[in-house]
Amino acid sequence: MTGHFPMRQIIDDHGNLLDESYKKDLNEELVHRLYFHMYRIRTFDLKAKSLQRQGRIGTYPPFEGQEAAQVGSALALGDDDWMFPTYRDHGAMLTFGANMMRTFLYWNGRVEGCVPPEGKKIFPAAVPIATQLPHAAGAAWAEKKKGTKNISIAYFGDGATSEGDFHEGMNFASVFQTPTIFFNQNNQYAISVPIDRQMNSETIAQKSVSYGIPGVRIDGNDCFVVYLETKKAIERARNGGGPTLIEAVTWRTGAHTTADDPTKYRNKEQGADVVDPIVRLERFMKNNGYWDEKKTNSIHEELKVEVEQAVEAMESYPKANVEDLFDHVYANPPEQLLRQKELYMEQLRR
Amino acid sequence: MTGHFPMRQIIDDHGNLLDESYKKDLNEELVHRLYFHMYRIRTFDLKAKSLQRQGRIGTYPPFEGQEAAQVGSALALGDDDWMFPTYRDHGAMLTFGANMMRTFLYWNGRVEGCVPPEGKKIFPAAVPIATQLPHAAGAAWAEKKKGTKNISIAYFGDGATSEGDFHEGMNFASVFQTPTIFFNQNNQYAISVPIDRQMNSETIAQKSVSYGIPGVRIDGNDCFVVYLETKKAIERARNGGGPTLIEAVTWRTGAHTTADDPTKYRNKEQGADVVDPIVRLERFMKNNGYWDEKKTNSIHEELKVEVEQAVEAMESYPKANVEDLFDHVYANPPEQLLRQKELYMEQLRR
Amino acid sequence: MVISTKNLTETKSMTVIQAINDGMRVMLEADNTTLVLGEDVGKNGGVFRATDGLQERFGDDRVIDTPLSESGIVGTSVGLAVNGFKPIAEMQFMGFIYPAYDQIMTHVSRIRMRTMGHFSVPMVIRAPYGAGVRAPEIHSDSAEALFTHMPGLKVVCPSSPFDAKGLLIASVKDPDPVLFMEPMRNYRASREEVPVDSYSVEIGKGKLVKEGNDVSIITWGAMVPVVENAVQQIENNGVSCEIIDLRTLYPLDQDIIAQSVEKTQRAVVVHEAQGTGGFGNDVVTSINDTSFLYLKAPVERVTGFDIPVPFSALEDHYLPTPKRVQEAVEKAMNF
Amino acid sequence: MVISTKNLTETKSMTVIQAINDGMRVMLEADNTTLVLGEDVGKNGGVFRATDGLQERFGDDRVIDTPLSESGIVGTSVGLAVNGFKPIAEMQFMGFIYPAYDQIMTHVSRIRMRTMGHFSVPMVIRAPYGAGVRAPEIHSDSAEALFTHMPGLKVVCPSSPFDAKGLLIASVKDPDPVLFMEPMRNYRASREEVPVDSYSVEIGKGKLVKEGNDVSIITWGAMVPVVENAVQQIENNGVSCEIIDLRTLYPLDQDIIAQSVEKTQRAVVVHEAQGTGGFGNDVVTSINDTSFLYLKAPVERVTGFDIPVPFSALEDHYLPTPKRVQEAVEKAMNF
Ligand SMILES: Cc1ncc(C[n+]2csc(CCOP(=O)(O)OP(=O)(O)O)c2C)c(N)n1
Ligand SMILES: Cc1ncc(C[n+]2csc(CCOP(=O)(O)OP(=O)(O)O)c2C)c(N)n1
Ligand SMILES: [Mg+2]
Ligand SMILES: [Mg+2]
Repeated sequence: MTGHFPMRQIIDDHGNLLDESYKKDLNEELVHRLYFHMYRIRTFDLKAKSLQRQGRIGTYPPFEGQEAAQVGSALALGDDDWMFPTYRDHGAMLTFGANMMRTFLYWNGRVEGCVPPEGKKIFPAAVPIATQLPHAAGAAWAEKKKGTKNISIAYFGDGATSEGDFHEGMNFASVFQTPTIFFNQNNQYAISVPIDRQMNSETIAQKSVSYGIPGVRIDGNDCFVVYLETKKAIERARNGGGPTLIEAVTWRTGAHTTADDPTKYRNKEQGADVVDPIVRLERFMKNNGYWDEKKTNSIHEELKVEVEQAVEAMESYPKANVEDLFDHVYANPPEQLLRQKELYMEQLRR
Repeated sequence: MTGHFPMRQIIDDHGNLLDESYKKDLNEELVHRLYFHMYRIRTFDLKAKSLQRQGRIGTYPPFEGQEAAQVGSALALGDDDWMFPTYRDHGAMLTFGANMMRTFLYWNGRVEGCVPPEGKKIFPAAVPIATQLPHAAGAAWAEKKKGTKNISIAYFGDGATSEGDFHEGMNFASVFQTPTIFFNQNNQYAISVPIDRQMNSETIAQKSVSYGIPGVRIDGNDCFVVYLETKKAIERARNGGGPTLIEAVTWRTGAHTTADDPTKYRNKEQGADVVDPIVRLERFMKNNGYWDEKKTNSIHEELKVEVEQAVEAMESYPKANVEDLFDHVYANPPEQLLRQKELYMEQLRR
Repeated sequence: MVISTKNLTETKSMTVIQAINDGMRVMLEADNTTLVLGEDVGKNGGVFRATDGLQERFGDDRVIDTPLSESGIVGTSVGLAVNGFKPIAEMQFMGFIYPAYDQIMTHVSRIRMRTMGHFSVPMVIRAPYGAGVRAPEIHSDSAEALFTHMPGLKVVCPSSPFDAKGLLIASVKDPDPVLFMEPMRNYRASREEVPVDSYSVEIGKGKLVKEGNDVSIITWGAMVPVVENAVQQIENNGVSCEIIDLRTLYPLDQDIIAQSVEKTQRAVVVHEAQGTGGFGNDVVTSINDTSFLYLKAPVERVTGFDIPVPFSALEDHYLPTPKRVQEAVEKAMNF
Repeated sequence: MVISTKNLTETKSMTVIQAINDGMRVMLEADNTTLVLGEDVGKNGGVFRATDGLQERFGDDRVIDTPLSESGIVGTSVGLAVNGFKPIAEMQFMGFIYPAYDQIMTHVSRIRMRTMGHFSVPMVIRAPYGAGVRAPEIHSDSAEALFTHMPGLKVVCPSSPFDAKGLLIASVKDPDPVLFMEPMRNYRASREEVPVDSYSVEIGKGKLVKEGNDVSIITWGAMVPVVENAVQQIENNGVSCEIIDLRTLYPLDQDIIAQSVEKTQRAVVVHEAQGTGGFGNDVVTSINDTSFLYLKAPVERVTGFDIPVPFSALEDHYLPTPKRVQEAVEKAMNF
């Protein structure tokens, strides 16, 4: 079946344009936006890893290596669209408008980290694998019912395709032709399990055949193809063309989480040939006259400051409030719960 | 995708052989075996419906119209293979060696109806939709681990393809290349829900693409293609070729169950053009010199007697034993359960 | 407590199933964000006819036949609910809610908490439950205890037509998700005058079905008529019984239980789910917590046995019967 | 009771997780129908290293990395078990068992009953559970009450290395399916001398952890050390506590509870799951049933609050603490 789902690319590992016909789509503004956001979330990611090592946040799942996939797709969204991410998609969330301070809070075990900025339709990261796919179908279905042109995007990994909810969510979306983008980041591992143990199909894109919907396999480390193909699928969805499954082939550079030791299950050689998506974009920029060393340095500086400030804000954020535990379970907490709260707050004061 | 999964047929509605090359496979013994079993389970089915109307058994889901699919597939099995049926597959079960008296017992609300004859690997009919697919994958996996050539077959309906367990079972079977036949009876309805509301894919067979396994779409009312294609898939499975998805397109002639009223959701015209699979076989037999009126009548007579005797045996079967409720939940019932039993048995005696 | 701003004097005689249908009708009319979805709820009107006529009346974009996919139904309802709709999702039988358990446990019940109220997913999950109707295996489960142990969800279980409609409307209006359990056995067992207009029965309040002095019998759903039946026998023997229909299991009306038990000083809890792990244990604990010193005898429980709900030939032996209730009352009285 | 035919004098110091690993090692060695399967259990040796080294030793057809698919893992285990194998299936965290709930509820626990013993599916489902280890959301659930309410299944929950290995071996040998809950918090918290050979700790028997006279504290799993800690404080105040570690939740050792409570006449139940619908209510009911007249005070419960297990910054406020146990004991004593 790979024959039907060849991997689409726009630039190669050396940053060379593979198809001149795309040139018109790659304007300077886009190139710089992609670069800015990829570098931004990289800066965030590296900082988060370092904070974890210092014990300043909890276990953290780095997305290093997946920046093109996350930024390219998130930038293709419109302001009123919905995002349903996983725990590894804070890059996409930040790009779409999540608050960085709150993102750090999240990884410090704070529920406040799940609250998006007012008006931003970003669902909390799904922890139980694949459960967000039906949500994305439902939210998009609601948009369709309301007669808007808004769409939803669900992020999920290669491992997620094995869960029942992947299937049920895709099926609902296809039956009701909801404007949903199922954006798969095939980083080739689910913790320690490689994709050939996860599935017997050669591609994830071909799973679209089950639902009679378009499926496309793209180089997830090529930010241009990610952006343009996501955009194309979104346009189709906005115009009543229903859902699309996008398989963005990428690579998890590091560990599954900071608690994971990948040397247990993969060799040093594995992934050695993968070119960092940011490096690839840099090469393209250099090849095509988009590179401005000075400007780049000042962006790096700016981003460093932003991230440091977010960390500071996170660390000076008010302490977690015990009462919150009881106050948000129901709109109006039942009496028996209020009694528990009261007794416990009293006890804490003793 | 239907292009990839055209519906295979060997005989047409008029019982004409569509492809002479199959002629060699259709020997007299096979033709008569198919006829015998199809007529046998039809006799059973009609009787069951009539018993239900008389209040002599409970709610019953007729399989009328699906005899070719059930018999053709079940006859392709070997004695040591495993069967994982649904509530509508008592035709397949009977053909594979289930006891008819016990089958009636089952529909009379008796747990005894789930117990297969010693040595017959027939699992109880799965009531929760699609849950038996992972079982079939597991049992076949066990056979593979033991190094036998035995396979398993799972029966399921078109509606079942929407459940997560369909997907998870297929995926496991494909990853571990278990010798499992996923035999779908696409009778085009799940209770009242037509297949085009169940899924957006044109065929069920194409769902095999998700798992990188062979898929085939066949005319489920053509007993020959059912038998031969199932046989082919079984041979492949026995020889290490892994699982196959078979979509047998058929038609549920009657109601979903005796409690269902199909006039609520389908027109009289729907299905009017479907030729009864037994009639189709009869036509073939007549066209090809296999028809012997006298012999046929005596088979009909014999089957009527068999069914009547099974009903009689069911109705004179010992009354359900209350103690059984407590005795089979655990190999060694825990004390607290024994106490419940004791108290209740005492109370019954009061 | 009954809350209504409308005319409640115009009534119609309804069964439980008609009252439920009417509750959905009222809410589909009142608010066009209300949706009904599930397997066979549309064209077919539901396997019990609970949604009969609703699709014809409100269209197939509001009363929706879905694929056979419980996790999909509940999971997409999460998306619909967070985006402004009010789904009333049907599980065809409570025994088929288990594939959706993950969605209910990890999302439906937790989204408000997870986002500190920024997102919420008000929805109603309807589930016909219980044994005694000669249904096939699995169709007869009574799984309330799997949901009362799930903070963020409310669990409602009416027994009568009036309560069924009023509680269903209250559930649809509730800002939080509600599991709405429907006792199949009561669907057509009796009729009651039910207001034609909209009204709510308050969630979280039990009902004193019958006053009495000697023993409190606490029950809900399909067991209410069984208890009523038993009480007729028992009172012939001169024991005065108070009957409480809890109507809501979470939040539990601890006050109505305490008040009754403190008066009668004896209690019997009756439910059809298995005793071990059953919600009856919560009632026992509630009495232990509130009314320990009043008790003259241990709280008795009459429940399903610790066995799977049996195949129909023996299901009556699983279910609490008037006789078992009677003997439990005797035991409590003679302690 | 410990059952063994072998030499138990050769021991090794082990943590709970090592003991569990060793229990699997012993059973993989003893019986080549034993399989270990789950997500990341093979090459990676499990996210907690529970299966460390087992794949290297026994091969990847016996220690098997599966797809990310809990219903698939349990569902195929049904097929493996009915066809002669003994699967030990791992759920990576108990909070991810919910997608497999349908398989466990409708098949694993019912197949023996459904076929009157013709088919059975002995298997062990291992599930690390509980809060207090700063895991992300959902990873910290303690869902025993969803499984004690499921006839056909046994529910085991050791707290110590010795019991962990012995109960795991007993679970693998059991002719019926067992849910084996592993308190993550105890995984590496302490060491104990554990026999290197095979031995069983009997399923269904609690353990008297500490004798005492004034109050019985009944608990299990990760709460055992919390209670022990609390008791040290409490006894400083002159109250003598008896501690019971239930070790098995179904079947429940009602005798050990009754004996203790009838001696001390006061009881406190401690568990970390939410109180409403929690298994603590079963313990309360058991005491109500067996020992009503002995009780000098209501049974106290110290449990998780009726809220979802919080995000890690506040999870310690959810969990029972020594202080909360202490205050409950005081309440029981001063009633
Ligand atoms: C239902 C469920 N089962 C198990 C887990 C534990 N778990 C967390 S991440 C993960 C692997 C996910 O792999 P993939 O979908 O490829 O995403 P990736 O982590 O590679 O981004 C597993 C098994 C979970 N979170 N949810
Ligand atoms: C998990 C689950 N959900 C719902 C049901 C109720 N139900 C019984 S049969 C059926 C339709 C099944 O359709 P299909 O799979 O096409 O099989 P068919 O009945 O046509 O043979 C439904 C919804 C069930 N048995 N199990
Ligand atoms: Mg991955
Ligand atoms: Mg069908």
